[in-house]
Amino acid sequence: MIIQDDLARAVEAVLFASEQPLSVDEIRAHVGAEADVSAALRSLEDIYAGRGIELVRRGDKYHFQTAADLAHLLRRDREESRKLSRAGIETLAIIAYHEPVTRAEIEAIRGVQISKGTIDVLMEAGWVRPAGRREVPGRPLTYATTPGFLTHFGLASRRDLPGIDDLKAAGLLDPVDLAFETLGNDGDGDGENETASDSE
Amino acid sequence: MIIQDDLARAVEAVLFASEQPLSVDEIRAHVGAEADVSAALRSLEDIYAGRGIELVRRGDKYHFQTAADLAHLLRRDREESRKLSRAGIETLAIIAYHEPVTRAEIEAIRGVQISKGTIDVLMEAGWVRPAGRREVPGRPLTYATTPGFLTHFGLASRRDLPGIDDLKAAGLLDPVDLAFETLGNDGDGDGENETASDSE
Amino acid sequence: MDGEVSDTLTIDIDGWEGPLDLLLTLARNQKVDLRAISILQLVDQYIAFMEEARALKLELAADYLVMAAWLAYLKSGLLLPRNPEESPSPEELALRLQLRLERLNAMREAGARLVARDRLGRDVFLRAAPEGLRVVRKGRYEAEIYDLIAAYGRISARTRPVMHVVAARDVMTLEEAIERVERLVGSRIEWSTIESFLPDEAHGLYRKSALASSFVAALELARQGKLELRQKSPFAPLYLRGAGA
Repeated sequence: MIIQDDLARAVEAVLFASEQPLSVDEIRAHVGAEADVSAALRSLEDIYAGRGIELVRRGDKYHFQTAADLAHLLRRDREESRKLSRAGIETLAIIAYHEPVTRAEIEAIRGVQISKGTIDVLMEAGWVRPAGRREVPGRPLTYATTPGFLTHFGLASRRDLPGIDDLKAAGLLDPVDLAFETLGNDGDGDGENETASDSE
Repeated sequence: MIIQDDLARAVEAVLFASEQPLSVDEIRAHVGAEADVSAALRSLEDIYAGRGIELVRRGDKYHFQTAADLAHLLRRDREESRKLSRAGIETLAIIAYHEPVTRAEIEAIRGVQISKGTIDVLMEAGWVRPAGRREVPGRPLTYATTPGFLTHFGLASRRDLPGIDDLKAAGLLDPVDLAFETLGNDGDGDGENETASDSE
Repeated sequence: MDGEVSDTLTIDIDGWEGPLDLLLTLARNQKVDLRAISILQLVDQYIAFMEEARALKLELAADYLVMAAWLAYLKSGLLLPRNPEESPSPEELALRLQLRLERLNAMREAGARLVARDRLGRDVFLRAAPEGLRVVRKGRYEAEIYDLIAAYGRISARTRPVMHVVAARDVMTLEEAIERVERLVGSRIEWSTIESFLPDEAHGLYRKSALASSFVAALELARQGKLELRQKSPFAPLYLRGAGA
């Protein structure tokens, strides 16, 4: 019986250290030509029954694997905060202001194509959902925001989003060159006063 | 008790599936924050004692490995990929038993300069790392062993280094100057008396 | 005979890790505890070894020869009557040598025991085909309301139809300025600043235009010999008067 146990130990180690599942013959090549490998495998099956590791047979080959019911332990979820890309935030803004809106409409408004992943990322974040199809040729899918979107951005409803007039008032619609000219005019005004006093 | 068994199964599966040795905290990240992982590890140690696979601790990490006495079954190619030179072995021993230790201190013990590559080879093997500078003139770099050193040489901790307690007790890990002072003072004392009696 | 010599002296000098290593090997040949070693005997062995090596015309590195010289000095110190003034004493040097040999020996033995351990990948093995542990990273996206509305503003500004208007500016043409400066300078006998030639009602951008045009007009009129220009230094006031004054 002790001999059997020694053989089981040997088979156990050989299977553990092997990169591939092994057949009885392959195991025998390691543990000795005379060995009753099948008996050792049966005894290992008993030993490991119900444990976190199981001896399994695939075709005529044997290997160890972790118990199937514990597979969920082998993956661990970790949350990482990530900043939304510029394309992502712009697409989200267009959906929020224009919903329901199709991908083609988003692209028309942005003036740039949306890469495949952009809307996926917004859906993964839980801020955007598909909102039915538009009844036009091609029946394109439309997108809209979710309640999670409102929660994340601290909005009671979409009506709380500042309108175009508010954006204009906040200077958020000013093209860059216009804003620059405003600054330049102030400079001229100062210059004028100085020159005037000189000539007096 | 069933809960404890379930936890042991879970820890077993996680360690078995892992590509690297895992610490208790790393295991806990997979099996649940509340789990008494240490108790589960102790019960696994008992279960696996004497089997072909063993649960071992190396530093603060645990892993499964094949039992040492089965090495002859598993050593497919006996060729050692990197055979350590004598200089390499001695240098590694000096770093392990004296760490942290400077290059000059290693050279003092060996009575010879260390050739350029010796420490590099040990670092490349992942057994030795730089361990900060000593705050003496020149601020020399010190070296120490890594967790990978413990894993490779099958040591639970540096206290398991072969014969380290005896060497320490015999003063053989003390520098010559220190040992000389301890011994030499007695010697001097005797010599002095002799000289004194001579001159009388 | 030849065979005998080469047997006793199978010395590969590259195999020695320095003179201390050679000394340790010789010392261990005494087959006694290093603490009980005879330093005199060791010195003799080392020097004999060096002589045999020299007889074989082996090239020895300098540090082996330095050690040989030092050992010869140590030996004479140990044998000759003691000079009490000498410090460190030969006994002290011998003891230090013995301590160094002990320490090197300890590390040599420790190293041998270390590499003889059951080593991972040689004697013991990890699981060769682990399933692996996966960490699934779940993104938690962050964006602020400001980012959102600023983005919308950016898009609107980018795509809104924009009308470009070139504002009509009130300017004094060069021809007008030449006519005006030429007319006014005729009645000025004294030096007058260029600003005094500008129309009183001129302000703002029109005034700037008038100043620039009048300056170019003054240069042109000076070239034609119709007026003179004076300025004390760069940026100082510019004075004009008629050429005939």
